[in-house]
Amino acid sequence: MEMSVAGSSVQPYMRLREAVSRRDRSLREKVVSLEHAASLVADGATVGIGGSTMSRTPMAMIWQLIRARKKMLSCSRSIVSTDGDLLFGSGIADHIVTSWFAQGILWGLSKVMRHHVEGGLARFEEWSHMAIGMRFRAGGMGVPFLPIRSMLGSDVLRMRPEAKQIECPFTGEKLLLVPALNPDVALIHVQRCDAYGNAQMDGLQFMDIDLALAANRVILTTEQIVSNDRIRRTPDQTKIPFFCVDAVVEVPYGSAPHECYGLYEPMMKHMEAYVAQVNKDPVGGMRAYLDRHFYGPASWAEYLSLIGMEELLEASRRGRSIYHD
Amino acid sequence: MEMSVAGSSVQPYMRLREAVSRRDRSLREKVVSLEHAASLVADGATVGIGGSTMSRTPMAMIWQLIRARKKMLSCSRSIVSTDGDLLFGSGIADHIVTSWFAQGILWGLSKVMRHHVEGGLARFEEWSHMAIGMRFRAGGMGVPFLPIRSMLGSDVLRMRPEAKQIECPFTGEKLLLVPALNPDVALIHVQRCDAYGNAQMDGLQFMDIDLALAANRVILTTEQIVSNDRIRRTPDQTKIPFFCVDAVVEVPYGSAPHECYGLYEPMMKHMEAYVAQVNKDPVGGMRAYLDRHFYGPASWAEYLSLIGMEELLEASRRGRSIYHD
Amino acid sequence: MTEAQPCTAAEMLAVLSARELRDGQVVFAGVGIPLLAATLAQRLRCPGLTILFEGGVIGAFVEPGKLPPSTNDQRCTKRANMVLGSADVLLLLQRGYVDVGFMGGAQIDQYGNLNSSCIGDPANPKIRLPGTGGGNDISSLANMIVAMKHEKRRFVENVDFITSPGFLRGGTTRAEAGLPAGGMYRVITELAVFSFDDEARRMKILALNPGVTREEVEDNTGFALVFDDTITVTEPPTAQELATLRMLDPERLFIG
Amino acid sequence: MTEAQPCTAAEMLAVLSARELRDGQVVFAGVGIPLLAATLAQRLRCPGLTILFEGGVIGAFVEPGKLPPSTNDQRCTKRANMVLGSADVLLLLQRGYVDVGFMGGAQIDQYGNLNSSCIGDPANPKIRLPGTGGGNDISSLANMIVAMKHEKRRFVENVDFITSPGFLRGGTTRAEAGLPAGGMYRVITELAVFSFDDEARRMKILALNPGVTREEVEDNTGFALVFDDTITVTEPPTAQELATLRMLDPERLFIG
Repeated sequence: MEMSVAGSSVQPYMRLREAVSRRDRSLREKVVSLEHAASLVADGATVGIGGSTMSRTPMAMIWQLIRARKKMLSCSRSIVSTDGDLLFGSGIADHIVTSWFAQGILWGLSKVMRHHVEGGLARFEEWSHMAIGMRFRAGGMGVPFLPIRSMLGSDVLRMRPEAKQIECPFTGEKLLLVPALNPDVALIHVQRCDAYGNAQMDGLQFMDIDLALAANRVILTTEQIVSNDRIRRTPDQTKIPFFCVDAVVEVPYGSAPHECYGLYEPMMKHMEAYVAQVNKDPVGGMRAYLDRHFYGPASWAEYLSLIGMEELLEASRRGRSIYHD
Repeated sequence: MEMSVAGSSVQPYMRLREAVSRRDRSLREKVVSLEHAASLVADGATVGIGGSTMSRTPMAMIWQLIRARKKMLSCSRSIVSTDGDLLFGSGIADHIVTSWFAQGILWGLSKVMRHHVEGGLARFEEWSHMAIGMRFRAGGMGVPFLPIRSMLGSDVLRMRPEAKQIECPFTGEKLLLVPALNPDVALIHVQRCDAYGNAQMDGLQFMDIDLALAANRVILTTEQIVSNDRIRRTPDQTKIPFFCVDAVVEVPYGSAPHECYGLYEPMMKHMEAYVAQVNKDPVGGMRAYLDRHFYGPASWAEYLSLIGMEELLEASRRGRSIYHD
Repeated sequence: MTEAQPCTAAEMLAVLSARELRDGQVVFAGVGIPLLAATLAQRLRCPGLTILFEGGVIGAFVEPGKLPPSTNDQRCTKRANMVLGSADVLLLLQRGYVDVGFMGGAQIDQYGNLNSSCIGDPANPKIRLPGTGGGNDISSLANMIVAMKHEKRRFVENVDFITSPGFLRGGTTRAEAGLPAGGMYRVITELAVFSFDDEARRMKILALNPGVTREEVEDNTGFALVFDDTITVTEPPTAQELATLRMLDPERLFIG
Repeated sequence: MTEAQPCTAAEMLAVLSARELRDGQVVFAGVGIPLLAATLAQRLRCPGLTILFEGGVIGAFVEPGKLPPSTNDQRCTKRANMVLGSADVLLLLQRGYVDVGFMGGAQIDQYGNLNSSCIGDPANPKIRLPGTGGGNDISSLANMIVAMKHEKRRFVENVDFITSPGFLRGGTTRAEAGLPAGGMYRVITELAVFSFDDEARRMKILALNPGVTREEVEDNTGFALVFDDTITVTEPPTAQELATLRMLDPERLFIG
């Protein structure tokens, strides 16, 4: 508990301001490789992960962090899917802050999560979904907390001394103050952005806008890098401003085998094979999966070809159908 | 001051919940006339006004409220322009909550505002721009306050006992808690919505999304009513959900002589003539303006024709140019 | 349950829950049975029913055979009226715009508290479950319908862990904890339909499902149930209800 | 100011303020001189300068002859990188993403406090001014450049009303009031360029404009100014600076 209190402790305002002022927020090109981007994530860092469940997961970045053998990361995400399995199973993270953690509703419990949490190898810090959202939002607003009306009276709150119950100074009502969450680094995958990091997201936004504003460093992966003119033609589709972004990596199918809105749906054959393999043997099955799909491939393209052309085509057909009627 | 405290007092949560539960939030057509919509605004009501300065002002609705000779309205808006003059000058409002109140930067002080405020005929309750935004946002979130880091140390705060300074329970820092603002009714003008009230806004959003969620009743005026299918084709352009909306009125050029993003810019000849007339004689000039443009016309179309076809065409040409390169 | 229309327990849950919804309601639904039931209601009786998903969707229309694998997938947005952030859609619950929260449950107690976090000591759990997701927020802020399998190990006197609050310890404890709004409205199982009494806030039987006896319900429940003197028997699923349901889930992903 | 290049006071303000900006900075600008000066800097030396408007705009490029009448007009969004809510763009200041806040002023005091609310007793003002707008937020949260006309009635010992905080009562009073970040960086007038000393936080002359004497500045200032032993003289506006400025505001809406 003490560690997790530390992990969620609110950063003093001037420390946050100094961290921002140290970043180069000028309008500059910041396109880098996955390898370089991974070097921006220090061992022991707190890492905010964009997307939710199987959607717009920054899988390529996670893939690279695992290949780079990072250590003791503390990760936060609205809802965690197989990305959580991989973070624990690879040993790069020993702490995940989220509201829900399994592979997906279809598959019941994650044996990988259970193995690590029940065995005391790693911690699953649970907050309500809205609380996670308000913690990122407070972080993005530059305030130390936001008030909410959920979690009260529950054991979810009893396990979270980091949150504070108060009596409202205006109404006398009971309220919960949830602490700001300002991760050291955020990993966010988007449909498109320019070389400066002006990012446009289509469809579901999840908590990515608040997360990008909250983090002390943002690594964007994008399906495609587009021109700044393309961005300026539709400024109200821009959801993350360039000056919050520290690195941009172009990674087609960067969420595979998860989905990216309007481009591809989850690659379900691969997901089902994965789930069967790791839930049958959370240790050996996971090791084999990581060896084959994470450590083995020479490149992201090779990783994708292991998922298979047929799956990519089918997922793309489904993904694009969202716009086709 | 006591009155203004009352005006800004935070509503207890269960009263807010009961007000929402009394509204018919079902998916139903709610298209009405300007006259009917005006009947939904009671004398003495607190009225939140959408748009900002000369942009997406719900002018047609204000026009109708003035024609209906409403009384003692207390209005709030991010930034107030000639709409504030008209609300005070017509006598329908005696209290305006905003961060800035003049006709426009180009024209210096509003003699109409000065006449009413310096003469003690009406009150101009000043908050910082961000504070107004956070007050609407708190109201829209269903919480009694939000914390901010501005207004502190200033005389703007000294005049606002409704806000509370606290020591942060997490960091010990000084913070200001601004009280939720939940107007009895919000008036918002949009580019398009469907008959249910699903509203899409292009370009600048100002504080309209928070305002719509915060208000206990929402009256939408729209340049055009579109089909629900049209809305469902671009759901991520929908900014206000139908169940927040109580009435929909189709009013082309509903912000004239102010602008509506992407459709028309402000009608500057008319604005300049107006400003010259009312600043020369805040009482007689205003009375003459109201008689000619507000009480006189038999219809909104007649009001527009007094502004003049040439002005409308020129404003439209400029307005649409935003998309033309 | 060998009625005129044979059906699975999941189908029974979906049909009976769908009947609890009214046209024009704004319903915050989870995937699985809740989404199926809400969509069934939409197709049969409630064209004006609005479904919200925690992924950030208002007014979804699920297409037959294209059920989303989670509430965060793009399929949830197909023909939706509005897409918004996850935190923002949850805040609509807090502001009071949602009529009904509708979810499944793993473990429930006599006061309608739900556990989806852990079995055993939370500090050192025997089984770590997936957690609350939006469940805690929904049940803290809205009137709830819960659809779940009826087993003794799932219907316990007190849940090991209160993930999603029902009436907490009964009586006025929920409001006193800072949750004055919402609360458990219905619990639907393959055996019966339950509500909660007004005073003690304990679970009580409203209606038995066709062919189910009081004893059968009691044998499968880990606490003493409240019985009204007026207990009805639910109407069995109709051919139309089942046909529509099966059309929506042709691969039987959720209806078993 | 009869230099090689004759210009108006407003032009002098715009040119000198523009010189205070650096390429790559994120600048929160008001309309009028601040917007003109920021755009001038963008055209001449700082192509990577990013302008924010309180209407909800990031990265605007103002077109010559199409100056927006306010920061809330659609013209502000032309070729912008991003459009967002007004509260959200102001929150960027609070989070610390903005390098410089840049505005005009009606009345300023020795500690850089600005008044745009009222002349006389606030409860019963002799003149009610338009109010803060975003001014209070910007000056509470960012490092400030203020461009304003230099008149004795505008440069007063203590403003009638602190609308936008400078260093409040000097020394550490700003931080003690809950404003640890930001503060006055430069004040630019047609007579001189000012900063604030590090201890007392009182206004001090950095440089005199061409042809302006200390006495002239003192005669037009309602409080005792701090004079460094090293006071420079500003470079007069160049032909290129004035030509670009006049190209941007051909109707001379803001440059007088």
